[in-house]
Amino acid sequence: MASMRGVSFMLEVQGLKKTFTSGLVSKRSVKAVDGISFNIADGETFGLVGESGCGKTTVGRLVLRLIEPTEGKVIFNSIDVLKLNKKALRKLRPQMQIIFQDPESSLHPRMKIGDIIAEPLKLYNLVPKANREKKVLELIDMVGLQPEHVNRFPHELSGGQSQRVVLARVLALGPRFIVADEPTSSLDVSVQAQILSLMNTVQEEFHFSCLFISHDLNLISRMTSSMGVMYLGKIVEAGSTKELFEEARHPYTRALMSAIPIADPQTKRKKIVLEGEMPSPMNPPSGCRFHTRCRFKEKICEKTEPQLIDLGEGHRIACHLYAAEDKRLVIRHRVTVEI
Amino acid sequence: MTLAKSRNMDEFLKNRASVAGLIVILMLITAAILADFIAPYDTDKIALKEKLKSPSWEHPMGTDQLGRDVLSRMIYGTRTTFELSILVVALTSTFGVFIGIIAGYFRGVIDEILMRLIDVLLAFPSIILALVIIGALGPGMINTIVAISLVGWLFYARVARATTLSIREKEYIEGARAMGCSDGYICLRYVLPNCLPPIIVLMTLNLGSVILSIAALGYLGLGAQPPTPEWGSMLNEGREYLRDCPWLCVFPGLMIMLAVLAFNFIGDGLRDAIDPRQMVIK
Amino acid sequence: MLNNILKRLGIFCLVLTVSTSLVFFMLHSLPGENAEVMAKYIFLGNVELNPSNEEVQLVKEKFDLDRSLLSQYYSWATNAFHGDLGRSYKTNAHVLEEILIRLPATITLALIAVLMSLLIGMPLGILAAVKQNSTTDYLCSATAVLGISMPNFWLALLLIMVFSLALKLTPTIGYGGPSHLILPVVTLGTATTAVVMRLTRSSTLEVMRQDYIRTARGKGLDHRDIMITHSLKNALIPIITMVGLEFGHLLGGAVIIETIFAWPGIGRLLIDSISARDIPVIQGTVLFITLMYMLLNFTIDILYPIFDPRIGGS
Amino acid sequence: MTLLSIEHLNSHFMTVDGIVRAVDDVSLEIGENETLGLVGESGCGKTVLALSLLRLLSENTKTDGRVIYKGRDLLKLNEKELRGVRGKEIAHIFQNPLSSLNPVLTVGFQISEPFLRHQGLKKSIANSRAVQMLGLVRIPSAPDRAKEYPHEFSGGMRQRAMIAMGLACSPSLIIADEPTRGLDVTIQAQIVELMKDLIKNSGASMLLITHDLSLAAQLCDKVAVMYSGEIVEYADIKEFFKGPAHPYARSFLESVPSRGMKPIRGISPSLINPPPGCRFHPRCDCSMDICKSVHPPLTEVKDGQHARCLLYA
Repeated sequence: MASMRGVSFMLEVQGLKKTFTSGLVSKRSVKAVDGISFNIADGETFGLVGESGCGKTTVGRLVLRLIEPTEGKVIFNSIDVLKLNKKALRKLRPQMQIIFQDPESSLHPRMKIGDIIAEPLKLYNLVPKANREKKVLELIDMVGLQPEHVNRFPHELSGGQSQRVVLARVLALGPRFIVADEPTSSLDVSVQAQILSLMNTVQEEFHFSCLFISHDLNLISRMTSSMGVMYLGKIVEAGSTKELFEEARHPYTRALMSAIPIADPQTKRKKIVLEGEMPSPMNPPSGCRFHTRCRFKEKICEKTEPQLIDLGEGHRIACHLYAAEDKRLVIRHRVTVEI
Repeated sequence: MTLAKSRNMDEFLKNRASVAGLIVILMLITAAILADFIAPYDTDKIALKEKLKSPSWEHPMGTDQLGRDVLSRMIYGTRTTFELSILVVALTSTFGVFIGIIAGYFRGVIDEILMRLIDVLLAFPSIILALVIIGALGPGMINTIVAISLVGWLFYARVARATTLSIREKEYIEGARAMGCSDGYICLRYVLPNCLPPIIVLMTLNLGSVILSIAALGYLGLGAQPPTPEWGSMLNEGREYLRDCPWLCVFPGLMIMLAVLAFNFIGDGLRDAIDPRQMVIK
Repeated sequence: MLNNILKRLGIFCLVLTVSTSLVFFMLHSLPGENAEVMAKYIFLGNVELNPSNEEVQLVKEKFDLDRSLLSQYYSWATNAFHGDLGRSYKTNAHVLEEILIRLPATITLALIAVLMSLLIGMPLGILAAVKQNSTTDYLCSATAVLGISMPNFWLALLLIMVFSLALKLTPTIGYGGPSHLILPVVTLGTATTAVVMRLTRSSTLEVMRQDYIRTARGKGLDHRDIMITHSLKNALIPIITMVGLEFGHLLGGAVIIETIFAWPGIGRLLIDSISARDIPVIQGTVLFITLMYMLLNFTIDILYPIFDPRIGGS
Repeated sequence: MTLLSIEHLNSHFMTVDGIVRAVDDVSLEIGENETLGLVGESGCGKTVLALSLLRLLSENTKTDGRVIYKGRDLLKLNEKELRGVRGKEIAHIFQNPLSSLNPVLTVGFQISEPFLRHQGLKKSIANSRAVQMLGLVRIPSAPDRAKEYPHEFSGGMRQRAMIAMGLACSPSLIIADEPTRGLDVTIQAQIVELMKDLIKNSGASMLLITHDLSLAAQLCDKVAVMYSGEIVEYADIKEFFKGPAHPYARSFLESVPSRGMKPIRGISPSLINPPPGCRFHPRCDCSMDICKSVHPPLTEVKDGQHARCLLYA
């Protein structure tokens, strides 16, 4: 299904699952990611949003096979990533890269910035030795650092600068797809704005696809064209970012949207404050995983797990309120929300 | 070389005790190397006429029960002790760090085996295990090395493993994997250099305790055998004359303490100089 | 909780089995020599003389030394489990009895030394931490390094030289009244005291830097309350762990010190048996030393959650 | 009525690299029943400012100036008098509850301590008061929860426990340092609602330290923006969000994702060696030649809105 609506996908993820097991005698298992599917078009940025512990970070690692998935399919540029052997995977690696949350621990503390950026060039012999220094300086300039940074060590840089170095090194490999895992969550807002606008610029220039993982809906709305909302290892709602922000359907998405902090005291908004906290993924609720905090909970929610259904235009939702055959519930929900 | 390293160096050099320790160790090593030139007498020269002389200009540390010059034997003893202890530490640290990094990085069976081995072997006081090994193999210098090394590498393996475990969670390791670096490359270029600071501290402190162990075995008559000059066995020989010739016991013990003290001071200084957050010892 | 104890008990048994077998195999790894030593004792009663081949062969048959090591170990272990550790090659006495006679002497020595190190080391460590960077602090720290670096056998000789031979304040060696205890305990406890002091100092300093101490100050608590309720309990956690490990060093030290002071404990028994190659005694003594060390650490592990609620709660 | 007034407060401390001027000549006022937001990015000195009010900084920090609370200068009180103020008159809710709660003491006991210390209650009574407090911050089954240790609490609950501890003795001023940092949005929303209610009901004043302008927007009456150890803007919350006067405050607001996410170029200056003149001038779009040499004073721009900028001088 490489092209459903004539769009060619850079990345297709189908039914991705990861179960972590621990303990030798009494095995405990956690379904960190439980059957996730999404597609990312060429050059597009897909956002994955959810609260801590929902499994969004794991998804990023699974897609790149930094963690081995338990089940599922990851097709990158028509290559089935999970079927590759070690050697073939290594060959593919430069095309799929990742940017991490914590810039401070993303850089080898005993290597100079210049060497860090040159390492991928050396590793894959992407640039002849004579031109390497030039290429490094080019990359450094591109991410907005100064040539004198080449001889610095990571601990001499600020968080924002470190994240620029990470970006330069990733770009050195010329990737087609980048996972950005909360790339700015440890930075100040003004620096966050710097890094994200830099990412937008280089994405235009290098034309890569991006999986943008964040807990911050404000960023998702600015950075992505389509998005998925995760709760306890599952996608509960997905679709184009615009549509989800205009008309979120799932009660969880709605609550998340209403909790978006707005930097303006004048804007008064009806807030849906969710009660309780996310249950432990070790012991997830039966049926719909959100039912313990949901205001529209029905009997069915406690027993049966809702399937992800398509509401049209790629807007997918997993909620019994929207079970296709039961229009009555849909209407009832709308009414409740409007009040 | 770098800002971080030079600042660590400054920090270390500011610590007067550590610098003193370093000087003492350098002096002892020089003495060990140049023993042939410095030592005033032949260590094995028995002169019964001269026996049990108290310290004098001729024999600054006196003579022993066979009339041998204590100072000369002390100098050659330095050589014995340093040869043995450096050999032990070199062997154990290399092997231990290797195993520790492999276990910590790959986890799995190797790690499980290492952990159980640590459980078992460190369930004895290490000197007891060394005694048992010597009990099996018989006394002697080689057996002393074997006995101490057989347990000693575990300390390095434990520290290397713990450090590796914390390093492998760092995002730069994941980044290297995402870049397509092989595991061997990552262990060598990424894990090892970041493992080294605590290992170097451990090596320094360990040199002190190895010297103590060697001396203890020597003292018990299980280590270096006479007539080889060795501090511990010299103490053992001098013990009988404790009442009348205390210098036979005072000087060798003083030397052992001085060497161990120096290594401890250097180790403490290094530990303080290196960012304490990187330390995983204890 | 119970689960945790059972798990620890399992590990305890496993480690005990593996460690005793390890020692067993190590001691029996030279089977010919072993039989030879026994033959020396049995037929000649003297280690200096060499037994004939027939005599060695006879010993091998009598003691089943030709069997595989594994089956030899199995019979040793089953016997040991039933309280029979065999007989000494040298004296033919029951090993268990030999050990049990000597055990109280070693335990007395070790326990008093631990107690001494805690009673002296902890207050001094806290004092050094509270007066950080003062002369007191430097003095304490320097003494501590000295204590750690001092070879205990040398310290023993020095103490004998000064207090017994020169000042004649204490008996030189031997076992008897409390006065006999002084020198061995001091020798044995010095290093541990130094270690306890250093650790108390560093862990107290570490705790005082923590955010929750600031919270306590922010609540308006005074220094005394902060020290007693908020910092001491946290500072104790690493010290408790360390005491368990340090007990091993102490037992090791006891081996040497008992030899010097002619203290009739199992440490001295071990050294004697090693030089006599009296294997059943070596094996038995090591078993007991390991057992003591492991029991103490086992107890500490079990009691740990009392001090640190974060461990073993769920 | 002014409850607390900070006058020319300085907090400096020595490091290997030099003197860090974390708080540099700061003057602020907090009225009764008022919530003042102190906002700024990391390293601007806002936390140091908060800690210096109750003198909770380490000993190598030099603090001078005046902190007048109900007619008394807190910086001149002796230890004993100060302990009477801490936790009773002025409570400090520290950031990062996980490290700010003692791991080996039960949450209930830690909340009961202010009662024991300041009201001299008996242990059992203090304990039941602590349980009440936990109920007040909406922790379900509070009597059982009080017996648990901090590590058994979730992040949101630990934050609630910190709030309960702060409110224990009904203080007249609460200093809350980043009370929502590190929490998920849905939990943040819960905490914000809780704090709104509690502040309203208790009638206490609050000094809210945060990096998050939207949090200030929800909770504060007035806002002060801190940059490089100085207050650069001080205004009524509504006026501020209508249009900050100081270029930094404006850029800071515009860099917030919901407000345009416009980056500010350059990096924050070090507190050891700040730029001469106006500290923001190297990054400022409106900078003039005079900004490089003249240090601007805090001047009133319009009704109650103050800015430290030469544009208004």
